[in-house]
Amino acid sequence: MIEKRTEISERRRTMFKVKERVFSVLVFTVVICLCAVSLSLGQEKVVKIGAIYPLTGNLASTAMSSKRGLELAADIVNNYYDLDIPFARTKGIPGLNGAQVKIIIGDSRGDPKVGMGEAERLIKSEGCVGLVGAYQSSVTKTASQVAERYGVPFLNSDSSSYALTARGFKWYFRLCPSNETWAQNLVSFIKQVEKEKKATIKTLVILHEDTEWGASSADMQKKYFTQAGYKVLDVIAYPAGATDVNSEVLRVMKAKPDILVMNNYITDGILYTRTFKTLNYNPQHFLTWCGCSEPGYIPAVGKDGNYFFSYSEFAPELAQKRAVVKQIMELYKKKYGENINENTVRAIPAVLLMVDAINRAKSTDPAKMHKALMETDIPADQLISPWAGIKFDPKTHQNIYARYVIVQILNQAYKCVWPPELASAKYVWPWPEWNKR
Amino acid sequence: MEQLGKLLIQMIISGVMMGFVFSLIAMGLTIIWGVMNIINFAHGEFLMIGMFFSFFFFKYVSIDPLFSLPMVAVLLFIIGFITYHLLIKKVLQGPVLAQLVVTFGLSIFLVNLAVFLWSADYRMIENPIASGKISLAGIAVSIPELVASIGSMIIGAAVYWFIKRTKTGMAIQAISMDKDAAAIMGINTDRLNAVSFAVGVMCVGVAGALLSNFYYVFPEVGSFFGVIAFATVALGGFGSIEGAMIAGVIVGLAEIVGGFLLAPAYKYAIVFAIYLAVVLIKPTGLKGW
Amino acid sequence: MMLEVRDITVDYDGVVALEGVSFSVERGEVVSIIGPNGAGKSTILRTISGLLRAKSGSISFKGKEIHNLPPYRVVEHGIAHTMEGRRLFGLLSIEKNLLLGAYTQKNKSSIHNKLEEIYALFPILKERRKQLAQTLSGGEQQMLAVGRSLMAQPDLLMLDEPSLGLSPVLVKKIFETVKDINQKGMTLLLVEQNVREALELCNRAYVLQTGRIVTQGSGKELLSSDLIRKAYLGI
Amino acid sequence: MNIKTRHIWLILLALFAIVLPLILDSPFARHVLIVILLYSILGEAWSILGGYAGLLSFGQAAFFGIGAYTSTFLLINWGVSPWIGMIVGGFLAVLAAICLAYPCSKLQGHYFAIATLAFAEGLRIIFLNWNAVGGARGLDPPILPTSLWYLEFHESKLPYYYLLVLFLAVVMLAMWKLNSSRLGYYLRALRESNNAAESLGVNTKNCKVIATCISAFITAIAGTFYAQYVLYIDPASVMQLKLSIEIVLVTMFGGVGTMFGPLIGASFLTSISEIFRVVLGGAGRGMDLMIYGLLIMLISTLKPDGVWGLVTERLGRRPGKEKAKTSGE
Repeated sequence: MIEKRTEISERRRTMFKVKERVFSVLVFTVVICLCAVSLSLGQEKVVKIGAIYPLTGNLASTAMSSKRGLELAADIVNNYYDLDIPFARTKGIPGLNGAQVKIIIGDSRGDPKVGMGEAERLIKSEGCVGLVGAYQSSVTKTASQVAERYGVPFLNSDSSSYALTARGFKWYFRLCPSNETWAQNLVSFIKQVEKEKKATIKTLVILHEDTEWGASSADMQKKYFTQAGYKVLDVIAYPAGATDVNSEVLRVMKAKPDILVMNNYITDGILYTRTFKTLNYNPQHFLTWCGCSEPGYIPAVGKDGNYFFSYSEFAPELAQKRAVVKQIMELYKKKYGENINENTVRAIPAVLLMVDAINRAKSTDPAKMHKALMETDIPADQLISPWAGIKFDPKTHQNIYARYVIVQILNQAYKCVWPPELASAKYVWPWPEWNKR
Repeated sequence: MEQLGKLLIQMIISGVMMGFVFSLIAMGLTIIWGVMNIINFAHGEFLMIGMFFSFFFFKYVSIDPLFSLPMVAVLLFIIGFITYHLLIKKVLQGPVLAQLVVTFGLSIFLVNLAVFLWSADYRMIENPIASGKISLAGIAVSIPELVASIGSMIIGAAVYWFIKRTKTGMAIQAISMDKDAAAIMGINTDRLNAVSFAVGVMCVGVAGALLSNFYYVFPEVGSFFGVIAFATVALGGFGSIEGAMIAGVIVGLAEIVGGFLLAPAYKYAIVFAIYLAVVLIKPTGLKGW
Repeated sequence: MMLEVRDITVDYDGVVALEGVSFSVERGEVVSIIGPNGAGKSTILRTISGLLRAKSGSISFKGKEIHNLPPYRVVEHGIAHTMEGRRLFGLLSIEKNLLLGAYTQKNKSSIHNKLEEIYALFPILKERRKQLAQTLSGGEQQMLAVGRSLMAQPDLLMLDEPSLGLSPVLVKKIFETVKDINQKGMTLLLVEQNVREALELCNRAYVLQTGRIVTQGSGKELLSSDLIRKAYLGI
Repeated sequence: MNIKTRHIWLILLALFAIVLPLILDSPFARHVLIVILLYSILGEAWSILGGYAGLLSFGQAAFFGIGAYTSTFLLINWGVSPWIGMIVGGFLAVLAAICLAYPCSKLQGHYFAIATLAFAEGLRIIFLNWNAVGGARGLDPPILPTSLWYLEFHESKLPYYYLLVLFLAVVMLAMWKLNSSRLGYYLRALRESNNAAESLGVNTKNCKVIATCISAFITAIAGTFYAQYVLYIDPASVMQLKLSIEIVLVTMFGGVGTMFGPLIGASFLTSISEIFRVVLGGAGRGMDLMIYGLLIMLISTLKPDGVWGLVTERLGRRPGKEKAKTSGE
């Protein structure tokens, strides 16, 4: 009996030894792999800009558009292009002896934790002098924290959560407007409609997807519409990517608002459009954010997409006023075989501004770049976005000239209807009823 | 009051229609579970493949989803058959956990294979034959949804008939009740496992093809339907075809009516709550054993 | 020689269940395998029917090697196996259970005849043929299990503990049925813990202990052997 | 081989753990190590349920989320140290575990699995719409000066790493103790067969509840670590079904019911996933995850006992009795 027991424990011990050995071998392999990865990314004599985007998952297509924008911008800086835009007619960054720009892409998978790791990698392992990205506000939050910690500028041109600039970070700069701006823009637009169309608009319902973006946007809309004297009848959250939106639409119908303000993504946007049509829901009008302006929306719904109001950060109308916009649109089409979209347009200024800051600072020293960024004052005519320029608020680092344009889908094309100076079409108000089209 | 009554009828109709589609998805899953005792985590991905096939038939060969349905069904059947032989068979004798891992792996693989081959774009079939709506006394029914629910009902009934009335179906039932006893009846369990897996995959693929008439197609579309399908199958009772059918309708109704009455944000929470409530009273779901 | 098992060794996950077991069954015989719980009796039957694979040794049936065949092929050779605990398809009707027994049979009229034959043997089954198998009582379930095996029209019927969990009256009845089936020409391999009845019924018997055959002989010889009397009959 | 050699191995392992981040001095590598440790801890906690008691939980994210939310909420609103928040969160998670496990203890196999999934998804939806805890907006723990008391370290990742190593060591020690304890024995009996365990006089219900509670407690503490490390939480990142599934995957990949399984699984899967992501992810074509999925399928079909089994077999050893019960008889 005793013998047997020793035998067992002996075996157990051998097992244990084997386990240990195996374990160390495994961890060692992991270590080697990790080292190999960090070594393979050796130093080159170029200025590296890190970009974090959700390249896997639901948003991969969107992120690909952004990625192309970054590459296009880098290409414009690095090579000679006859474009009326800074850094196009020079090769490289003039203020830094013509140094080349290289974009290093990191995939966040839409996960804040991964985005954080990517920021670490891009800054410390890759030696990026600044970061751009990261699309989702949640990832931008964690990634910009890393940039803040290492004292590296983070230029954000595609996250709209108002909470981002409220943090008062030193190294975080937002070029694009926030969802607070959008709410303000919407209110001004509605005021204008009331005046121009003699419409009586009193009540609204806000519909939003249950994501950080949806919820915080709804907060802002509720705040600004209430401030402006409108009555918010209901704020309805719904699960993003729902299989069916009947209950949401029926609830809206029950509340009977004058206008419906929607915050949704393209997938739900398509579903909503169809459900509105099926249930023949006709308020005075629909104001949407994102859902109707993603590139896939119009092809998916066809004529049913007509008359929806949507936001945009890109107004093709600008092409008539600024030659460079048209040139870039053509350049992009030639290079990638598709039309430029707002995700691309948003990504370009982030890279150009980073380059501009380095150029003015004549260095990639973070402190000097920071100073340059704070002094930024780019006029509207140097931009391809409809913003009124780029200048950062000294405290929040929000671009005070950032704004959205409001578009309406007319004849299955986006037409800019607000702000008035960019408007290219007369908008249709009220909403033409589904069965009278 | 009349308004509310109308809304309720509207919701019940929409709920039941959606429910039939859920039923078909759940039926596929429950057959696979019943026969092989494995949860197929890649179930939603087969839905995605069905949708993509349907979309490609429309886009490149100009065959309407309604007419490509039989081809999609056959293709999915073949894919299911191959998947069984390449993967599922290999882990069937192994630990339960290996079976779960392998279907997780398959799910990750299929989603990203779709991204790799077809990109993560959202696609939609434009103007399929099944489009438009029928309105009657203020109640509106969308035709693609109606077609999907009728189609699901027909396919569901066919599969039900196959399982309950044919010799092969009876053998499949026998395997799901007692694998060894079925084997000594002379049933080739391996072959019928493959058939059941293929039928299960076919069911969900057909549901995908029907959904593609009104739902957008993208690589991750399956994950959402997949989770709902697990809850539906478990609610109906694992392995029970009748259970899956009933539970599908309950889920469809709960989602729409519950979502309306409580708050749309909670509509899937209601589905999960119903599941928990049911299994607390009857631990094997509505119709499980 | 109808069934010949030669020197088979079976293990479960490294634990030896059968070690060098050999025995044979002649056409028309009733052969019993008796032994205590866990001796490996069921394992023998499961190995013959292909549910388990022998590590070494061979099994031949009607002159053909069957030890490498999957269960469904074994059935086709003419071996039916009534497993311990009856293992009915509880949620199917009695008739469907019986029809599944004839799964390998192709001839519809012969299946029908066989079905009538089984109903004649167990009239209660005919009466309740639309009911679910799980609604039957223990004795009826055993009848159904035996009937289901007979549906395959086997040459050899293997019964695993047919009397388990039944009342003495039913046990007697089951053994009568078994005898009856045998008299109609069926060869039987019987595994039983009900040693006395099994030995009285069978032509020959093997005694299995911890995976080995310890003794064998005709039923009568064993009934009178000291070993059996002490160990199993408590005399 | 004697006790001494075993101790030497343990000491070597500890030394290795201490020295590792000093060799790998890039913050990204350390970040990956921290993620590995986090998943190892979560895997160990899952293992108590899935590996020992045979109760498959697909709802670990609920406990993780409760832990992360409780400490963060307390820190934001009342400046409570995450160390205290961690304990409070742990107990809240235990409470949730009791609410879940007590009524669900009679559920078998996959019914239990789906019940945990339903519970976690339901809870996620509630948090997503609960404005008091930020709803879908999530919570940002305040960024405070580096301090152990507030569990925030901005200058270096090493403190997080060493704290997690310590935490993992404690958890593993607890698992080892549990393994040889009466409860561990009961749980293993439970895994083999519910009925058998009951016939042995084991109060299966209590065992299941206790196992769930222990698992929930550890998972919730890990949640607090996550919140303080990442400094941003929202239901989409701390309560997502994907997280629950990753936890299961890590454990099963390493080998269920073994002490080092989760650690090996986490090391393997996380590093593979990260390497593929860094090398291939930039292309945006899903290639990284495709290969990752393929690899998971290959290993699980070729080596159903997990990487652990692969290695032990290579060394001429059976995986032993620790492996999960096979299906059927």
